[in-house]
Amino acid sequence: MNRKKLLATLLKALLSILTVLFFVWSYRSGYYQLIFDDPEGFWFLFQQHLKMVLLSSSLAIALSVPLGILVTRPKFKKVQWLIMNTANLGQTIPSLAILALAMTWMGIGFKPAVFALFLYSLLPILRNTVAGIDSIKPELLDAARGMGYKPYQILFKIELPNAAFSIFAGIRTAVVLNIGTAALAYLVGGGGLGDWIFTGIMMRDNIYLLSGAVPVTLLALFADLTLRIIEGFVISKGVRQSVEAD
Amino acid sequence: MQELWDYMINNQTLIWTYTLEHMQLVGLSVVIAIAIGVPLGIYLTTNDYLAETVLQMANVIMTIPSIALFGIMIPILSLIDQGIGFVPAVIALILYSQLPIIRNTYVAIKNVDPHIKDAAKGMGMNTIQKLRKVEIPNALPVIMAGVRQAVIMNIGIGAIAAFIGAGGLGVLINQGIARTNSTIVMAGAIAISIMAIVVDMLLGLFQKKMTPKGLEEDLKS
Amino acid sequence: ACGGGGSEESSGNEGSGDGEKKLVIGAKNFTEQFVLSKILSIYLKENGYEVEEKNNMASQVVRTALENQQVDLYWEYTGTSLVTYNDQDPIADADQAYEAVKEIDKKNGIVWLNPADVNNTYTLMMRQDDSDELGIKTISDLAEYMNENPDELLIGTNAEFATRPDGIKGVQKTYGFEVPSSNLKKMDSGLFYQALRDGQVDVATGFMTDSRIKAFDLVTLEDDKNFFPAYHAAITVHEDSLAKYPELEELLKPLAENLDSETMMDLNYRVDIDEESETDVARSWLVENGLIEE
Amino acid sequence: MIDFNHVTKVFNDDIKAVDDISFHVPEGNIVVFLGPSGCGKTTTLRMVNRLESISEGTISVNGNSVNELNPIELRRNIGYVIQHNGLFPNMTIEQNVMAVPDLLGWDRKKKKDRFNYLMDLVGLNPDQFRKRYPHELSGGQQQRIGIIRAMAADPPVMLMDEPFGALDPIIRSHIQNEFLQIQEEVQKTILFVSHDIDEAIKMGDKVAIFREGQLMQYDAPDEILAHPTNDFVRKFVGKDRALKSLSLHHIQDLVNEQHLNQADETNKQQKTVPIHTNLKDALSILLNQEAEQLVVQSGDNQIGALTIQDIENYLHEKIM
Amino acid sequence: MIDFNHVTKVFNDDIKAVDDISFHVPEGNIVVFLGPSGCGKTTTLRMVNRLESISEGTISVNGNSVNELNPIELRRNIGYVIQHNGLFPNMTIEQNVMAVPDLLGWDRKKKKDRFNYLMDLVGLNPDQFRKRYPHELSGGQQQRIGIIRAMAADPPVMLMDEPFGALDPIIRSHIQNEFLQIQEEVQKTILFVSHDIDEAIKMGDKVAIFREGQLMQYDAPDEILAHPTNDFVRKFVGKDRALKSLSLHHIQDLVNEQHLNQADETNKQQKTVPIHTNLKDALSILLNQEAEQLVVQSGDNQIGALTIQDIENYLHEKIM
Ligand SMILES: Nc1ncnc2c1ncn2[C@@H]1O[C@H](COP(=O)(O)OP(=O)(O)OP(=O)(O)O)[C@@H](O)[C@H]1O
Ligand SMILES: Nc1ncnc2c1ncn2[C@@H]1O[C@H](COP(=O)(O)OP(=O)(O)OP(=O)(O)O)[C@@H](O)[C@H]1O
Ligand SMILES: C[N+](C)(C)CC(=O)O
Ligand SMILES: [Mg+2]
Ligand SMILES: [Mg+2]
Repeated sequence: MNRKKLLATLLKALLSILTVLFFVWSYRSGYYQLIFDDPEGFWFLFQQHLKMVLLSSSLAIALSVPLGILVTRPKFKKVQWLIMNTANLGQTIPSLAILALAMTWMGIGFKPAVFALFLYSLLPILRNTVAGIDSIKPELLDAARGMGYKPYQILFKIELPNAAFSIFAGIRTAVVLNIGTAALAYLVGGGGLGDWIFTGIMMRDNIYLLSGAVPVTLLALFADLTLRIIEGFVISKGVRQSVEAD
Repeated sequence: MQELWDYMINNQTLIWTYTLEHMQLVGLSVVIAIAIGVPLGIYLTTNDYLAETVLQMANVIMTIPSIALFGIMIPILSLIDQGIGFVPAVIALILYSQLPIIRNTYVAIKNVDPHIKDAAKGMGMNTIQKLRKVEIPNALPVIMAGVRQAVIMNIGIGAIAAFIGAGGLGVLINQGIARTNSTIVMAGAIAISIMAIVVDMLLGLFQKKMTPKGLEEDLKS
Repeated sequence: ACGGGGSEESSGNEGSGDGEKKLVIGAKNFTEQFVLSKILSIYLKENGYEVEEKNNMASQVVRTALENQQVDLYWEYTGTSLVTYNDQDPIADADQAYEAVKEIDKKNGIVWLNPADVNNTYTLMMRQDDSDELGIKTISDLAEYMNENPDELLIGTNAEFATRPDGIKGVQKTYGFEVPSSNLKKMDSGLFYQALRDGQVDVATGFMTDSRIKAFDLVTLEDDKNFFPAYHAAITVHEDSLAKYPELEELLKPLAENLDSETMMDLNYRVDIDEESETDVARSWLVENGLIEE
Repeated sequence: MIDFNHVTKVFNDDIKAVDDISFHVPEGNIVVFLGPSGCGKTTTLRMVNRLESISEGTISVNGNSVNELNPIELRRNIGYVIQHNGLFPNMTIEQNVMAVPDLLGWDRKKKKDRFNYLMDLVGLNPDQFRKRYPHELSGGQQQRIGIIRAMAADPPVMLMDEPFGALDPIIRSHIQNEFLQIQEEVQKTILFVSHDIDEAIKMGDKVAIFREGQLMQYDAPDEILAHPTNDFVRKFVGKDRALKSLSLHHIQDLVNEQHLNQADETNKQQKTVPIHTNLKDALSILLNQEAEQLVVQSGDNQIGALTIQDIENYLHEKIM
Repeated sequence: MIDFNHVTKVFNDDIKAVDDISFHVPEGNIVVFLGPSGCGKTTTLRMVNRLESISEGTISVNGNSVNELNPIELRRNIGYVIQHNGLFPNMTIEQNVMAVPDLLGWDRKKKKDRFNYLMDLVGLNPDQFRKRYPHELSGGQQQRIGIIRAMAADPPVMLMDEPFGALDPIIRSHIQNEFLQIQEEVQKTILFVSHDIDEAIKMGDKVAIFREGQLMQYDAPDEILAHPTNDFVRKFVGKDRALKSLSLHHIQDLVNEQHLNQADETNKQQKTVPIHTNLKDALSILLNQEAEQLVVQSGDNQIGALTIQDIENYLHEKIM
């Protein structure tokens, strides 16, 4: 029992040390120098990145959650099959390809990048919304109906709160993916921190590389963490689960 | 559409070469990822503390944007002269595969009905027999689902590996972008998507074949 | 090199008793490089080599791959190596530049084969009407205009040009102007021709032999202070690979001999504008020049 | 209170789940629907609050046909308890219990008082459980919450579909007793589905026995035990129906009907029992060799001695 | 056969799940562990095949302390049936049943014969079920498979933890009977966990009643019903223990002890019953008003008439 705990603690310690070592090494090597040398440049790219992510994610949430709700209504059960399969198929198209296609269609710049990110975020949210609502035990809905809940009350008081965990997981996945994919926006002239990452790769310049890659990674981790914290407030304690497999 | 078709016909060999490169990349990394992730996932079921740590770690890796991970690995792997190309790409894909594979293995084995495990132990199976005859077969559908998820994800991320010189179908997309030629972009996107869909289907069939008949009921639900 | 990624495998054919000759060819990530590497690979294959192609790399990336033998040979430009890899001052004269870089790279274990008369230098481009309207014909004109209207013109470029010493920084220093970072639109190499044509940027980096300059009716600004060095194309080989296949030097000579800027632009045109596949273009050029059989 | 009038339910045009059923449920009664799986108990129940539509016939509550009432209104006035309790996992215990009052727009104070009252009724500490979530409660506790949730807005009618089905026998019997006590107090009209004959006898003022959608017998439990109308019912209630029916009668009932002998003071094999002891227990005690005769006590008076013979006579004359 | 010698089990240094228990299980007996939830029944059972370690004391099987045996060997020689049957969903019925023989490396022919024999034993067609999977069987069928799986390698000892817990009362009683018949034939030594007093009485040669880890009473069922050693046992077996004990005796037993009157031929309220009818059923029939006396039939002979008075006498003289 205690040996197992020890092993876990050791691993945690090792990982923390490695992480610290990485940061010390990269910092000492001056790999973040660019951020200090060109703070405006950094801020400019960072803002671009954030704008892309926020805009595309909010649009995606605003579209896919209602759509998910719609297709789980009994009337649309048949459409649901179609939409979910299309969504699953869409999920196989790599983010890079969506970005490229958006560019050939909309030209270069911010717009195609946001559009591609938006498209790419739709699917996880839609899928999780549908799965979350569908997995609610039918007897709960039966109980609610039997107690005189009106359909919209069932939706807002029973279905959404109980599916919230799943929906939020979808949003988290989408936002995190989004932050990573936004780093590709450089390719189509969309800007963002991908600019420095690609410069770093192309010039084999670790300063550009890490000054771009590390902030993007931290941004993703931070977004994930923030959303988890928000989740803690928004989602009822009664429906939170620990480990989920899908 | 006609243009696209013509392009694909005219460049069959090229597309095929890139496809093979792509499959090599994804295939090798997934095989290695399974070899690491499944035993690790199984081991973790015996140590919950470690499981928590490892799953958290895998979770963190998943949040690292792929191009950033490629980027971070370049200076590190450059220390052994392997900063670009196949090696960093494979390592990144292995890392990304760990979460779905470890998590699904762990959860699947954990979720095997405790009564069944108890019965196996009570009839005198040793740990290995219990794993081989009872736990793994019953966990297989979920483990395979994790592998499938990893493969599909890696096919997508593999496209980005083209930027660190790992080749693959990402080159086609990148060339399409560079030439603002939607035909080439589409050819690349379609080739990757078809690959993902076909691989997904094959893995689905494989999963079905590997699933013990007695579990088919569960699979449907 | 692809399969195992090890440098031994890529260049190492020692001990292969069947006498198979293997080479890994690298290429950068723009059309001309795809065409050139195709020419090289088809030609080598016809001459009995087994060839593996690794393309789509940035300059610095493919160069590093050559240095640590993940790649055996690829087409490079004299100025690029001189200025970017070796931190030398630009040399405008083609022959001098070639001799200089050949000498310097020898120390790096890299051999320059005979150069082609293809000078793919960087340039700055504008739309014809803008150029006329604003009266900008040379980079000096541009510098002057930029100094007067710092926030007006959007400049399209790629990550490389934005960072290389022979890129935008050097231009700014030489000509004495400053582009605010918000006006510098960076994008994938090759996108900027279309971006410029479509008015999404006002000035863009160009590669002189790129066919789209002509096709899109773009104006190249004169490098009146001779900032850009000569960028003559030549095959660079790792010395170990050449030691293994010393015949390469002679074998590959005709390739460079038969190429010039005009031809190169034409080949690029066929790929980028006529949308022929680079394989077809390369093969037909080799056939036309009698370097391979039909 | 509730009237079923030639009620029929056909699913998908061919499955006759309920077949021409008519009966009357008096106010304040518990009527248990009993029968094998698939015989139509649940369907019959769910037609009352219109969770299923009625194919033919009418059901009326308080003289009003349910088909003419607004279904939402109707449901808010009928408590509904389903098997596995169906508590909402996202809501706290208090929110669950107060779900219907919430819909009805009760004010905070009224809701709180009601919650406290109901929790007391089932012996749970309101403050201790108020903020907990269903998954933090044991099965028996969840079941209690399910029941008081249905009672929250004090509906005159309650529908309960195997409310105790998921519980183990000991807890089950405990909750049954508790529920009967509550019912003494609240006097609801209750339709109660069960497939357990013992539960039906214990809980029901009347029992409706179903078979393949048809109503076989509708009677008070002792009537059903004493006079099963047909072989199906006879088999369903079991061989020991006489013993079962004894548990429905008390010594008081027997005393009302027949004269007891004086207690034989010399007999040492005797025991004193109160007059409200039920006859099954009395018989058991007699058989247990704890006594050859039972001295029956009513208040402070000994009113006579009870023997097995007396019980047998009573059973044969009055019950069966 | 199995000896418990001052056995104690402590979990996590402070929960005493089993507290200094000693008793002897004779070969060929069924011993039922009975008691409320959490009293230590399962823990006691699982120490026998070392699924739980023994904190103090010893358990020996056939004179050998289990702690000195290899646990894998030990388990293969002890059949183990758990609640919910624990069939392996990934294996066919045949693979499930032959799991232990498989581990023991039996050859194909021997396994097949054994499978056929065991399936016949529980009245299932071997060929029809061989290739099916557990989920394709009904609950009762699954339970049967669970039992013969434990018997597969013909272990002398079997441990059964609430093997019929999940079944509904009717199927349950059916399988109990079937199992008793099988036991007649195979004569295993069986430890059987139950929390149902009726099941314990029916199945057990002996019953061990537990309370909070302690053994309250260990006796034959009728002894326990007749002479509960303390109030806990008395309460646990219930008020109607006399009625229960009647089910353990047959008219035959009564006839062996006391003389029956001749049947009164003129009485029309009579019914003929076979001599192996148990006394509880006999009493029920009498109480059901189906007859005032029962004519007892043995083979072709009527050997007399049985009345409630006879049963009462027998109960008081011989049982209680
Ligand atoms: N929605 C439905 N569609 C079709 N048939 C149905 C539906 N609901 C119930 N039935 C059928 O109607 C019959 C009666 O079902 P019902 O649920 O009322 O039985 P029950 O007596 O409650 O059984 P149980 O004790 O198993 O709950 C069954 O044959 C059932 O299959
Ligand atoms: N692994 C364990 N760790 C800690 N305590 C345990 C463990 N297993 C059982 N216990 C405790 O030991 C006591 C006896 O448990 P056991 O399972 O033997 O009871 P039981 O009589 O079988 O109950 P039931 O009828 O509910 O199955 C209980 O208090 C239980 O909580
Ligand atoms: C050929 N240029 C100099 C334009 C770019 C290069 O070095 O790749
Ligand atoms: Mg029902
Ligand atoms: Mg137990």
